[in-house]
Amino acid sequence: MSRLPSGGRVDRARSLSFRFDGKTYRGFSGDTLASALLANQVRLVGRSFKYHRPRGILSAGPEEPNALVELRSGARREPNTRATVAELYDGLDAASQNRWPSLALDALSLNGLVAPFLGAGFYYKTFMWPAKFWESVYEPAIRRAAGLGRAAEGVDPDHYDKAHAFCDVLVIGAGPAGLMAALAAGRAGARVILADEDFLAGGRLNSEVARIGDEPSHAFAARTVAELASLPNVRIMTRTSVFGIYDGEYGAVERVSDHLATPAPFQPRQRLWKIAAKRAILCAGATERPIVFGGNDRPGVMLAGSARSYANRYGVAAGKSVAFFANNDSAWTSAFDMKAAGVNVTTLIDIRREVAPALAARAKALGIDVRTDTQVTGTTGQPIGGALTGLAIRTGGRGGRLAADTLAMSGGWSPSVHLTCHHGGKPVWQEDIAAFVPGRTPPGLSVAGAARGTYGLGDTLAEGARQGSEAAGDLGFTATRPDLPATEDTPAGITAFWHVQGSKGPAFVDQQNDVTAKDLGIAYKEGFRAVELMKRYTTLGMATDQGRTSNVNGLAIMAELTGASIMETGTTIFRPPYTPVSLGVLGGHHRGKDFRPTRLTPTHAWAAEQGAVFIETGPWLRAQYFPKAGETDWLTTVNREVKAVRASVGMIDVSTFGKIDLQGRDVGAFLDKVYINTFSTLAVGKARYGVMLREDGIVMDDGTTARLGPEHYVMTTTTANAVKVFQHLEFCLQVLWPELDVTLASVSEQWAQIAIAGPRARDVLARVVDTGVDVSNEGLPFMGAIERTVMGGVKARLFRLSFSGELGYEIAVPARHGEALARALMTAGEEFGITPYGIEALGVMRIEKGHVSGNELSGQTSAGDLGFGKMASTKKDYIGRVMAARPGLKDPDRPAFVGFKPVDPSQRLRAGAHFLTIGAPADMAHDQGYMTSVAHSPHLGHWIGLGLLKNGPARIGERVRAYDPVRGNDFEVEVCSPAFIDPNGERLRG
Amino acid sequence: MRYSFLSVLKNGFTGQSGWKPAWRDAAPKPAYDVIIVGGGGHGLATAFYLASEHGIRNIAVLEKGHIGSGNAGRNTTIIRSNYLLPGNEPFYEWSMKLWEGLEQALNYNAMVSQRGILNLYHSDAQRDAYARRGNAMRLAGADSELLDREGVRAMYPFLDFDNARFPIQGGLAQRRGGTARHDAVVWGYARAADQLGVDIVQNCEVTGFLTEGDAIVGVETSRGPIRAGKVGLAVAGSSSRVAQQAGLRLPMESHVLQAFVSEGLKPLVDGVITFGAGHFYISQSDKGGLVFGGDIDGYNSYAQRGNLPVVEDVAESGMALMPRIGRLRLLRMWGGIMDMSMDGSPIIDRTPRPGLYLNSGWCYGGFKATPASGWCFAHLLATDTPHATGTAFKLDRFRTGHLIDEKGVGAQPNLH
Amino acid sequence: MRIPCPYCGARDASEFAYLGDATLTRPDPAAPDADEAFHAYVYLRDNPAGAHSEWWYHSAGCRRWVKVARDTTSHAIAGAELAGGAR
Amino acid sequence: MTSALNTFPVTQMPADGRYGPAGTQGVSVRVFDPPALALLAARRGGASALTVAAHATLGLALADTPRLTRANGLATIGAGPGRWLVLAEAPEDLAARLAPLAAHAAITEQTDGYVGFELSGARTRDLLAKGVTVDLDPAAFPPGAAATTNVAHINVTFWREPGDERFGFLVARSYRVAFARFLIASGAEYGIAFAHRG
Ligand SMILES: Cc1cc2nc3c(=O)[nH]c(=O)nc-3n(C[C@H](O)[C@H](O)[C@H](O)COP(=O)(O)OP(=O)(O)OC[C@H]3O[C@@H](n4cnc5c(N)ncnc54)[C@H](O)[C@@H]3O)c2cc1C
Ligand SMILES: NC(=O)c1ccc[n+]([C@@H]2O[C@H](COP(=O)([O-])OP(=O)(O)OC[C@H]3O[C@@H](n4cnc5c(N)ncnc54)[C@H](O)[C@@H]3O)[C@@H](O)[C@H]2O)c1
Ligand SMILES: Cc1cc2nc3c(=O)[nH]c(=O)nc-3n(C[C@H](O)[C@H](O)[C@H](O)COP(=O)(O)O)c2cc1C
Ligand SMILES: [Zn+2]
Repeated sequence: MSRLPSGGRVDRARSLSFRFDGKTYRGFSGDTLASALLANQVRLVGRSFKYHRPRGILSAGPEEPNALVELRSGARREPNTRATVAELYDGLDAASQNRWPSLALDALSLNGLVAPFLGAGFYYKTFMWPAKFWESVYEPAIRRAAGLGRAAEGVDPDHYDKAHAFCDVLVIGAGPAGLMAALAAGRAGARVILADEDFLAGGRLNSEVARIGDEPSHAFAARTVAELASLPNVRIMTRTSVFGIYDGEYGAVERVSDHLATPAPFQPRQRLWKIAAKRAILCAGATERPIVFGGNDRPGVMLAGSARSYANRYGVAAGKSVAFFANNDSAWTSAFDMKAAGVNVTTLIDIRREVAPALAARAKALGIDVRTDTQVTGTTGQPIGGALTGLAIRTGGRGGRLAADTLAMSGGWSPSVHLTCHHGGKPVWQEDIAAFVPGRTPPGLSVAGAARGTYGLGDTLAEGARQGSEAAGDLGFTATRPDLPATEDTPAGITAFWHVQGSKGPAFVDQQNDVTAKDLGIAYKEGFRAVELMKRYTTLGMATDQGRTSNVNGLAIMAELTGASIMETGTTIFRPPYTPVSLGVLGGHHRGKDFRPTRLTPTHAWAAEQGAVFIETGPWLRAQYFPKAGETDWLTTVNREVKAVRASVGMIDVSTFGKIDLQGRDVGAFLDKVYINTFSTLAVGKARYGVMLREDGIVMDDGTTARLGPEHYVMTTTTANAVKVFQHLEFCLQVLWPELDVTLASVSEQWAQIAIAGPRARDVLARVVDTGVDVSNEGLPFMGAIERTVMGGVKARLFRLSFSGELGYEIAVPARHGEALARALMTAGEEFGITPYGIEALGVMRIEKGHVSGNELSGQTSAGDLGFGKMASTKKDYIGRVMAARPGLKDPDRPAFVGFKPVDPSQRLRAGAHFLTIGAPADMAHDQGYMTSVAHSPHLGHWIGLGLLKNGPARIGERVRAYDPVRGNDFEVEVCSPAFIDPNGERLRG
Repeated sequence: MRYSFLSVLKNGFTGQSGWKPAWRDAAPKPAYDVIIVGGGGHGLATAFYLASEHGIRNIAVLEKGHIGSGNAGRNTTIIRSNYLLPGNEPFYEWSMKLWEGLEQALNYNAMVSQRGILNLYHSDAQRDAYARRGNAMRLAGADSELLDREGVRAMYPFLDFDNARFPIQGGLAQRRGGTARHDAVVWGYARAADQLGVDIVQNCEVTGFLTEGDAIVGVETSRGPIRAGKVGLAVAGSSSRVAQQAGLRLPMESHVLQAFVSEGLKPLVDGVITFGAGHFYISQSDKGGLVFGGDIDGYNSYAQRGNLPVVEDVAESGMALMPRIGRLRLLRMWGGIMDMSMDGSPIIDRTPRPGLYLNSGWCYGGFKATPASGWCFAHLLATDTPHATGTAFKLDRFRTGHLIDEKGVGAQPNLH
Repeated sequence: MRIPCPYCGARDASEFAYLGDATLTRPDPAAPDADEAFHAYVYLRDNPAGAHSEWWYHSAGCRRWVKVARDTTSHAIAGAELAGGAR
Repeated sequence: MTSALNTFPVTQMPADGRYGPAGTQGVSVRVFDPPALALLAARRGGASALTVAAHATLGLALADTPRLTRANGLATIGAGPGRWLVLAEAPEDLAARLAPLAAHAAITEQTDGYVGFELSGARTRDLLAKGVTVDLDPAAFPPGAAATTNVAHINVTFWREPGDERFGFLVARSYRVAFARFLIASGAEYGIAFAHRG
């Protein structure tokens, strides 16, 4: 075992069982999968992306490029999970990925043998011959070999949430800087949210042994967290990654139950937080960099600070004999810490000729072999699995060898500036610490601690405290800075160093994507020298870790090649998310049936009782048709419904239309401006059909508008355009003509509206209106609109309108009474065999009647195209009038609205068929228009259609070809009037 | 240097030491016959076809950053010719044909991958609209297939067929559609143009125009003035800003469109799928990342980044369509600046300023147009007449009313 | 992006419908150059990179059109006012 | 999936009862039909005259902010500049009562346009945080504060009642089931009790 006998923030009393690649192991509560694997001496954990090289655990945090596993299984499988941040739970089951047949023996590791041919950009230069082999041979092979883990096998069974939070100060990161920032702001009374992605707050305080005041660092962290938790105005959110800074809000993901085998009942798996913070302080710490040298990717080569975390936080020795390779002081402190914790630290290799005497003395005292002015030039490993066994080194010009199963390396630290870049800020190179520090930060965000390049512990605490109190102070709170405890000084000397020249074997820069120093050389040679080009050509920094451990090394190596400075070379852009975020959480509970809310009509329950089949129409569910027992196909049902209406009477819920009440002195004048026809002259008690245009002259919507009183109109819009029209009218009133006295109120929800149609419609209506209400042809003439009562005192709006072409009425009652009205109409119409019908039958009848609808109001048609040219008033201005007069919209060759019937009446018409002149070739130049709507007309006994045909109205009687190759149809149709039934409207007026 | 099996082999043995820059990093000369402003796909393709098809070699492509740093380098790589209107469809089909021969024409593997595109429909009206489109495609010589629900299920059994808010009824498939590797398209055109003598000048921002009377005779740049016989703009999202330097106001707004890539995965999505009941389209790159996107953010922006509502909307749509992706992780999101025209269709035309030509208005759909856009723009620049497939893309169509409005939403760019 | 609605307070942009350039004025349809003027009004835009005055409709809130001063390069919002003044 | 949404269809209001893990109850929901509701919209230039008249004839204080005020059995909720929803505490002929204001305002019957939801309980704000994009901290949103906004793609008007964690919502009638689903999806974690006209 590599578990140290004592120490660490793990709970040794709580032992947990877990599986990796089918084998069972044990770890402790407080472990990550990675620490538990190391404790069990599992070193080979994964395979790299391109060459399938054996890989182990490089880090102890979110920067991990190598130790990616498939966590859980089946529908809960989570590919590419970093073992280094996966919290151990009892029963955890993980498997290695990107290998076949097994992790130790992976067939595609043979890729490594041909690696010399697979340098950066090789894809672009090859696989072109023969051309057709790309899709059939090369690409499938590449796709199979690429990728990493496998997606889950089924529908994600877990629940996700989204939530909003508001605070004065958001502190991102709960290391020493963040704790002090939160404390300062919290004590001042500001509303503080302290978020940390780790499950244990404290940051490096849990990984590094230092004294703060008179307690060890981890105890200081725990005590400070406890104080923060006791403040009612502070909210601590662990397991919460702030992943992005957007305009005015921070995106964060809380992993509510990822540390459990499955979420508790009704508990979400993860929660998306959208945090509106007046101020934010980024205390995200820093990430250690590897050094680039041959064979630096073997299992057993690790970041020094991570090896230190394993020792101090998890009580795990990363190896049995640990050597260090560094260019900076922090690695030395790591070595001392680990030695003190009981790890066998053998050697400290430093590229620097000299190090601080105190460090050298300390090393000597601890019995660590120090090799300054020395570089690691290569590694050796086990034949299977490749784990590290030894190092080749070079001191001055002399080579040598060392045995070690672990190499802890440190090339220095890179502040976690990611979030500061989300608004386009560019990091700035700071020479003394050899690192990029934040440049311009997003509004309201400041940075403290290692994230800002402040590496000393005391300085970090001070900086956090100062920024916390400043943020609170700026927001009007009286803040005093917390007392700062004394700390030991942490030395941070560094000599910039990136890669070992002339080392043996591939020297990896980006370990996950297998980008080597040599690949950067190719990119340089081929001219891909700008960092963004280098990134895209080599894929450096494009893996799941987004180059956390590789970007700086990569650009520094390119800078060396070009001779430019690192600052001139610059970085690639950090983009959200800071750490990968599941798609499930971004979707929340809006999936399946809850993807979008469902709107229900007032008569939904009644229709369901009647056996209606429902159909999604925009957000609504509407009754499509009402099958009766024995009816096996929808057409039979719809034919029956249509016939019943035309023969006697039927009813349909039309509540989904938009309904807008307009009141005021100027409503008439206003309607004249928005409709192409005139409404100011409409008599009280009457309705009129109107067409409105967009300002560009194209038809926007149609519908009837009725005048209920001298200053009161009610407009109906199509179901689809209800929102759009309302918004348009408000624009006209608020922006274009604010002088008009008109107020709008949407009454779409207030009124349930049911249409009854058919020769017996009046008889039915007469039975539901209250006594004394005259619905005779005189009392309620065609296009009449009156307010009366029905069903014994229920307020109602009665309209005599018809979409179906039959004698028809629409009855609006307050929505609560909608269902009662449906039932009352059914009872009243029983004698006449009243038939509920759905929107299919409605569609059939409007097509028989030649009314336009959504298919014709496509946003591409002008009033002229649809036959409304004559309706347009020439006596007034209205929206769209000027632009409708453009030649392109007046062109007589534009497809215009007509009807169609099949020459062979047994043919079924299809909407979407194009029209071709008979004998003309089937090509675009001869395209004459298309069929917009079709229906089977039970009245005529064959299919009929509406459509737009070039010069259509002049071609009535002519035959054209209805060309529909996508459905295998091609036959002749006859152009006819769109009014298939009752062209003179006798039924309507009857 | 030609790429061939042999050259790859040879470099494998020689430690990849023999490669030369894919294109020269040219310094600007004082004058050119033609200057193309904008080193995206369109600008580079224009230069290439001017050189290869029209024999004009004294050309510079001026790019303010590095080539491909604009939309060419940040799009979701979908190529297709499934357009509806006569002004568009033949042009996009011509583009498709050029894609099909691109690798051989450029001697560069741009990974044009015809794994198919499938647009899902969820209602009868949508089906009929797709039938109309599929038929239009056939009229233009393109391939299209109308699939029913079972046809879709056979292709992508893991879509939500059972519990969907807007059930999948079928789809319009174009098997010849697919993706191409966006950066490689840029690099391939650049390399091929460079080999024909075109100067590709990076870090050279056009800041104004040289004029003689009304005519444009060159450009001011961050690297000094450069004269030109003709100047062609192919600056995508920056069209208004550059045209404004010539005193032109365009029928254009710049909007941000976001795109997303997931962590790498073993093959899951073979072709391109678009959701018909929300804004979501997805494909999988050869590296394994799911590449997806949705609607534009919907407000004028030059910030090259977007906001969370669209991110959420895209994720909701993705989860509604393929509920097994819940545990996959989003790796990176970014934005591009779209040149949204007033009818959603492009402009390839002369401008009111003699000597100045315009190629813009590609909205979120110009990647697939890259070859044909370059071809037609080159034709216009070389001959002063529009190419046969691009005659409808006129700048004055807004004045005359000959609009090409595929979506039918009118003069509102954020809705196109 | 949070739009400071003068009536409702700051709300997410997704509660609003966007229309765009608020510096345009609907031309006089009776003017002799109405064709040209409408062409410019309906189609041509300054589309600036920087300060932009634009219409947003608070469709999910107070249903007022709000004129917002926003920078198109940073998305920073300098101010917002209701259309048409108080009613 | 452990989502509580699986227990009822998208086409029906959830049955009365508890949703969530046994033993906890963080939120209670009571669904009600508004006794009477109208929209009062000032006519062009008439807002101040309306405010004066409303005060004089009905004792109503029409706030020019999104607030709820109560007087004489009526509550008014600012819904926009010059626009108020007037909610009666008991069924009544609201139109008649508001008629004196007709010279200054358009009055539109809305009693049936909305369904009311009253939420209370210790976890109410935690639930609402999942949909409401407004800061509900008592300092920012005290009793009487109101807002019209979108919650989980659904438009709502809501306000805070005095006392602990109590909020009233008006939801368009056609969206009532969808809103109930949001409540249950978001509240089941804390335990949510659902009752009609309780
Ligand atoms: C997120 C996203 C997804 C997309 N998805 C698709 C898709 O799937 N399919 C599809 O067909 N299309 C898609 N597009 C659209 C497509 O990318 C663009 O329409 C197309 O790339 C635009 O042409 P371009 O390549 O020439 O533009 P760009 O690559 O933007 O080229 C314009 C160039 O001009 C340069 N420039 C600007 N101003 C100046 C100046 N003053 N001086 C010098 N140079 C200047 C810019 O730096 C830029 O490099 C998408 C776009 C985005 C942003
Ligand atoms: N000697 C050196 O060279 C050196 C270099 C670097 C750091 N250090 C030491 O490291 C410590 C730095 O303290 P600190 O407070 O700045 O950082 P820290 O590393 O201690 O804490 C950062 C915390 O932020 C969290 N975090 C990061 N990004 C996050 C995000 N987006 N969302 C949520 N949480 C996030 C991390 O989980 C971590 O807990 C000090 O102890 C310092 O001495 C030393
Ligand atoms: C098709 C496509 C695939 C991409 N795949 C990846 C990827 O696998 N990893 C990655 O980090 N970025 C990927 N990106 C995103 C780029 O890193 C980058 O964000 C994008 O090109 C925009 O550039 P910018 O972020 O530098 O502005 C991809 C982009 C595109 C267009
Ligand atoms: Zn508002």
